[in-house]
Amino acid sequence: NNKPESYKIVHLAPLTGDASFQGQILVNAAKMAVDEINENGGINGVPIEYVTVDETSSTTTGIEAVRKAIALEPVAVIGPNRSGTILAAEDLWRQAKIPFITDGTNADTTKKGNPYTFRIQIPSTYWIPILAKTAKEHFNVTRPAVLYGNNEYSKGLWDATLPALAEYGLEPVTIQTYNDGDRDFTAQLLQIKNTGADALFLYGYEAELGLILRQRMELGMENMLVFGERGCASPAVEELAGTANIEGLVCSTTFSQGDPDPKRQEFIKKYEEKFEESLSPTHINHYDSIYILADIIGRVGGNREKIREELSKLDYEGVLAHYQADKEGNLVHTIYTQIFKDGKWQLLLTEEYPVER
Amino acid sequence: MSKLIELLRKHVLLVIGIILLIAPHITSQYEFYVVQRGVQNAIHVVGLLILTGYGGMLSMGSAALLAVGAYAYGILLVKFGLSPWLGMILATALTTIIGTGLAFPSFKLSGPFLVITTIGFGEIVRILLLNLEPITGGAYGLSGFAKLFPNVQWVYYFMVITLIFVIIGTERIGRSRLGLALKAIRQDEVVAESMGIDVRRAKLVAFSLSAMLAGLSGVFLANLTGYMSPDSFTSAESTTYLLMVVMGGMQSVIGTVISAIILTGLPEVLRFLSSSRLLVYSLILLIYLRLNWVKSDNAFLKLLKSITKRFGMYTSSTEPGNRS
Amino acid sequence: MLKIYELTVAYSTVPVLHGIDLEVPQNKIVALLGANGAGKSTILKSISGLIKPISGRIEFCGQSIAGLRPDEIVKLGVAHVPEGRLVFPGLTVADNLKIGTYSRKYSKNKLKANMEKAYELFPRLAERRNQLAGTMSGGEQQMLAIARAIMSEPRLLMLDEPSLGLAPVIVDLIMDKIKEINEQGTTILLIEQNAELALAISDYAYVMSVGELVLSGESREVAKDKSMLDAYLGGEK
Amino acid sequence: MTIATLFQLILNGLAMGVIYSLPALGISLIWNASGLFNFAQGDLLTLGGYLMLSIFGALKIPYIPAFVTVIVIMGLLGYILSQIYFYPMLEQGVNPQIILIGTIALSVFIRNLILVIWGSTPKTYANPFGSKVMQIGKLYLMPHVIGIVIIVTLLLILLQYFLRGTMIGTAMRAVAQNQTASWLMGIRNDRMIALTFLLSTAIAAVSGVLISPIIPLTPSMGGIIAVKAMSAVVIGGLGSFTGALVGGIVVGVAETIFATLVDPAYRDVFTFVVLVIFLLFRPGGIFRAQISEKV
Amino acid sequence: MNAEKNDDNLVLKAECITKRFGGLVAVDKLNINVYDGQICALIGPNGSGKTTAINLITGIYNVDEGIIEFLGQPIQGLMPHSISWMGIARTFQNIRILGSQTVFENALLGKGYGNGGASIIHTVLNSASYRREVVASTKEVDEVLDFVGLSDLSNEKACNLPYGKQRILEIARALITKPKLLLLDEPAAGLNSQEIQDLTELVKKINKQGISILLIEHRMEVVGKLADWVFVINHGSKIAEGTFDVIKKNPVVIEAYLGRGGR
Ligand SMILES: Nc1ncnc2c1ncn2[C@@H]1O[C@H](COP(=O)(O)OP(=O)(O)OP(=O)(O)O)[C@@H](O)[C@H]1O
Ligand SMILES: Nc1ncnc2c1ncn2[C@@H]1O[C@H](COP(=O)(O)OP(=O)(O)OP(=O)(O)O)[C@@H](O)[C@H]1O
Ligand SMILES: [Mg+2]
Ligand SMILES: [Mg+2]
Repeated sequence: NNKPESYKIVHLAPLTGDASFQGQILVNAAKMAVDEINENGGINGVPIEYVTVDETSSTTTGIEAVRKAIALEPVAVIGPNRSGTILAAEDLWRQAKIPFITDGTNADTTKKGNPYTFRIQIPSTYWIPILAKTAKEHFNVTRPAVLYGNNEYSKGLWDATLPALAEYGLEPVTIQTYNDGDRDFTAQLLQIKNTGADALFLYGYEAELGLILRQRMELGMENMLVFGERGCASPAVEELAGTANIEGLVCSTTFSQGDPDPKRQEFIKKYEEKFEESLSPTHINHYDSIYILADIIGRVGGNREKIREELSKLDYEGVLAHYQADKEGNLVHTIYTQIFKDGKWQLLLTEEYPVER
Repeated sequence: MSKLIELLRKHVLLVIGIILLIAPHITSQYEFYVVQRGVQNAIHVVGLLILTGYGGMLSMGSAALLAVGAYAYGILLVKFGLSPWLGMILATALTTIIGTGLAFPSFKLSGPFLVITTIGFGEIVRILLLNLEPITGGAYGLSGFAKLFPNVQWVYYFMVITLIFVIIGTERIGRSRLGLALKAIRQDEVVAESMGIDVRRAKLVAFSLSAMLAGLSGVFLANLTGYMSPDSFTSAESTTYLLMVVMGGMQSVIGTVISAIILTGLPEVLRFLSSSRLLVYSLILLIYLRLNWVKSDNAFLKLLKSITKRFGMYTSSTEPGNRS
Repeated sequence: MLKIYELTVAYSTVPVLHGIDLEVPQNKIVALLGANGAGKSTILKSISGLIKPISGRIEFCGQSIAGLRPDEIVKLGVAHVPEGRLVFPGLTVADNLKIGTYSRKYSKNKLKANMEKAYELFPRLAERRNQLAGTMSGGEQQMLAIARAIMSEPRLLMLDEPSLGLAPVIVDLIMDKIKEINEQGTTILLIEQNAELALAISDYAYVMSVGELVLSGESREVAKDKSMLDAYLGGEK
Repeated sequence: MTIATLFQLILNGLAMGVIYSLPALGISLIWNASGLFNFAQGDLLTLGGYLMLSIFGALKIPYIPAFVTVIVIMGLLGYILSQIYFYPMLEQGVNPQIILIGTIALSVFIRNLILVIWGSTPKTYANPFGSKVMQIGKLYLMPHVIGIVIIVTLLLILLQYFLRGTMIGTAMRAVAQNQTASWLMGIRNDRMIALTFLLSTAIAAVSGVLISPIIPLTPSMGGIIAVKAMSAVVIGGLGSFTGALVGGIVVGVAETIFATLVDPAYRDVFTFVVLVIFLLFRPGGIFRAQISEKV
Repeated sequence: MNAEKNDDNLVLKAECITKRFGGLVAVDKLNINVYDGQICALIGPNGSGKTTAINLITGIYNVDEGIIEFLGQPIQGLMPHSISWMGIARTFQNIRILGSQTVFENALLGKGYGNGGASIIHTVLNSASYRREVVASTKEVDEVLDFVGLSDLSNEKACNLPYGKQRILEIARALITKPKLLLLDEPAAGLNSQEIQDLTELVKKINKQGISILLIEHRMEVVGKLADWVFVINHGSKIAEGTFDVIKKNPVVIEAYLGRGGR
């Protein structure tokens, strides 16, 4: 009888600046879930009021956005998604006592002991052992090479690489780096070619990944497998490299376009129809975030404290994956490994993340 | 009506002071934060006014100086365990020293050359902040330092009082021999030095004053956000600061303060535009520049000028206005 | 050739010329005298289209030119050596001269011939043809400004204080040259602070005072009117 | 390090350097012909690239007609910009600093316009020079490098001839220096400035079209290149077209060698330090711009 | 004013100064001496190096060779502002005033910056000593403006002044620096005869205050009335010197410079 008029969920995402294309995907995914729920009568008859706030691509202005989000007094917040903003706004959340579900990859985000922080993501370093394992066990790789960008994110992945390879008795034959903004990777690729490597572990951002994959083909290295992290599965990489040039690309992702599961294929179809663009397997998990929140709110109502509590002991079968909360507030989920073969992504294996509760 | 304007004019500082002092009580937490950022930006931009408005030296490195102030404060507190107040003083001093160094290229360069040099300086600082990770925290930034006052409002009041001092001081400098020297340098450096103006010294002082205010403002920024990362100090930010000076009329301290506060708030006001926000924002700036409201005899600036007249130190014994 | 009726001009709102009537007959030299700030340069600027008059008519060879753009007026054969010389500091002397013929679209040979004539007039310019105009001395720039105007062989040549900053020998030279050009068929409107000099070479003279014409006539007659001249131009010794 | 590696490095640097040279030429042109330093050149370049993306990449119009269309659209844009924005400001004698800042504001505007229209996902389209690496002895070279070197050199010769050798070019430079005087020479200042902008945005279009198959299009892509191009212009000598080309190559080669041999993280630091050294010890640049101030 | 000519009396001594621009020798082993209380004139054809000589003396350009001494002290190589502080002031051939500043502010410029005066701290705090300094220099500027006859235009924007007054303003600005030697570069150019007369009076009045003057001028009536001693240069070097009456009869000077007896 004292039902609220709506449940307000604020989505903080970078809508302007360099990261805005990711922001758009984040918003699309969440928006899709919200529309579905509202079309089906909302949460127990109460609609979701979905508000986006531009997190921008800079931290200081991002904080302003966070304050704006808090001022809107939502029941829960999706985002922020840039690790910098998450860390910067730490105290604000604690004070505001609003649960928020982010997508940031930095391992530290959930290590601050803030009970309101949740992350629908797996620490980036966890991908690498899986890649190493796939390389060894699936493809019998013997001479891996490594090429990574000189940035925080890629370096983090590189740090996890040596031990992961060592575990499977592999040792890189050469280690090459490049800088963000580099456009010509001939030198690095040729060095790799000269070592006779049979696989390349490649970490970086979309723009460079695309170029490297393309130049790899141009240099006649089509037989070399490339192992990458989920960024490699982004349609942007495919577009930049050209579809023909990403043959043989293997990557671990949070979602696989090649997953034959009908409910996931259904999701992909709906998404691509709605937004008229190919789905990016990264940054779409907020589709499930909304459903998770809707599910919880349906059970406990709009009380933030109760929502937080429910989130901290989450065990939920979503459309995209199966989610379980660990003790740090990571809503960890299934990991997929896929390969681009014969012009399309094909699922190789799925693996559950080991959850510490 | 004109009487009211006259009254406002006479006590403009008081009016601004009162508005700013009651601001925390009439705004929401979020709006208050924007006001705080406005005041903090104003302190910074008034420094830029001395350099760019008075002295005609365009700097696109001001965000980097802000970064130096903020980071120095944070690092001194986090890594060296200094007290906030000592941290503030040392951070400001350090920024002043580094900013003064920027004056040396200005001895030989002007116009676009100086702009490019300062862009370069800004980039260097940003890259260092990103890469000197053990000290600066790299891309993920620095946090966990104490504030000047435990209470945010107190920090704010302290900023407002600082701003008022800065306004009065800058206004006085503008009217002093230093201010005149800088204006002369802007218009004709040869004349300036021929008339006994130590051009290098004046430039050094201008750079160090503006760096000092940038440093101080950086300390306040650190206090406001409690966190900083290199992405907040790009040359795009410097552009915004430069535009604040330009829209304030390039000559008027009060104008600069008002424009700093308005331009800080404008993107927030435009937030409803979502991703086209910055498009509209830059369009407004373009139109403003095109209409040449900056030129000295527009009505708004005339008002500003008459407002600031009362700080004037050097005025001739002949009263203005008694000739036809 | 040039007739001005009731010319009124203002800078923003301050009127500086109040209904000037002036005539420059074909093939004559007309001198325009007057104290500083009387509005002499303003008349020239109105003729060449740099400022738009509020009212009044300016006729050049029977065609009304008030309100035309400067480039249109220049094409009709009006050349204006402005006060302050206004050479192009970053162009070489040769380029400055070349640009003087912009409105004429001369052939290469014609351009070259005119260039040689200019160099002959001021040998200093020939020595310095590749020097940037901005680094020339004050007087050298004045020579360049005059030469640049002559390059286009104008029908009406308007000179605003051509003797300013020139050595006495060069002043003599220029006055001779003005006469010579005039004899070759160019009409001349000359502003000079040095009244004596101007009256000596001109056929007609006008004397201005604060935006109005106060005296006009044949130069010989005007020169005789010592008291009037003294009153308007300041005590001649 | 072998000699071959060093040569390969130099070659890679050269490839990057000619990319900087393209917008550097545009900046030099505007500087020569209107006295403005255009901070928006990089973003105009980006815009050219995106237009090509839409016309060639999406509408599938053949390469050459698409290229021409982009040049025409961009030239028109330059014309409009000069007519409604820059010429009126120049004519009113607005403080040059304000106009300089105007170009900075314009750059912000274009960047956000692109963001709103095309989004920020990196985009690209096929490289017309083909993408088969060429091997010369032990060295590898992308074919587009040769293409761009040829086009840049052609542009340079054309601009050099146009600005120094023709009456219109001289007139353009004259307008940049004194508008009253140029009116008195019978020059239409408004047209000259429009022509200047038209040409420089057309050059931006050429740069954008040539660069965007190599460097993925993002809204801020041109801005990053422009900072390097500006450094190149200054190192080469502001106002000198040859300087723009050589400056671009110097920057490209120097930073590539530094990044590989020393530390890639500090590559841009190195570039700017080189710039400052140049500015302090040879402010005129390699092809020393003549300094015309006389007291 | 006639001064004794001995080395104690020497205000400015330029010995063998040379300045080259590329291949061009603008000033060529030039010697100039100005004695205390003198008005000297420097004349010569256009482009003979007069302005360049002044630029050398005031430190705008550095001499390539030669010595410049002011009151017995070498000044070559010093920065222009130091030379100004030592007591050499100048005006410019092309008027250079700050158009958007008032007449008063333009004159005040002559107070310089960095040569003593209140510190920033005093300025910002508006201390008593700073206020005293302001009052004193305001008075000083007002006095000089009064002296040159510009006091009623003191609050006018300098660009609104008529040409002749702008020239006077440049002189006022130079006077505020309290010079011992004043260098005037064509002060009469563009003035009408009335204004020239006023200017001549003003220069005499300045000279009477004990300020030596070096004057460049193409108007011979001015040189004739003012100069105690005239240097004639051509192609950067001196071709004659002496009193004007002697100089104007010198055939070399007539040939190179004066033409038809130089009105
Ligand atoms: N751009 C301007 N803006 C406002 N007033 C101006 C402008 N130019 C000239 N004036 C005013 O117009 C009047 C006439 O000026 P003009 O230059 O025509 O005089 P002039 O007779 O040529 O004097 P001079 O002998 O000094 O050259 C003067 O009072 C001057 O102050
Ligand atoms: N910066 C410079 N670069 C090249 N040449 C210069 C420079 N300054 C002066 N000159 C040349 O040096 C010579 C002397 O110039 P200066 O200005 O001293 O002449 P001036 O005697 O003052 O002449 P005027 O009477 O015409 O003013 C001139 O031929 C001039 O072209
Ligand atoms: Mg005049
Ligand atoms: Mg001279």
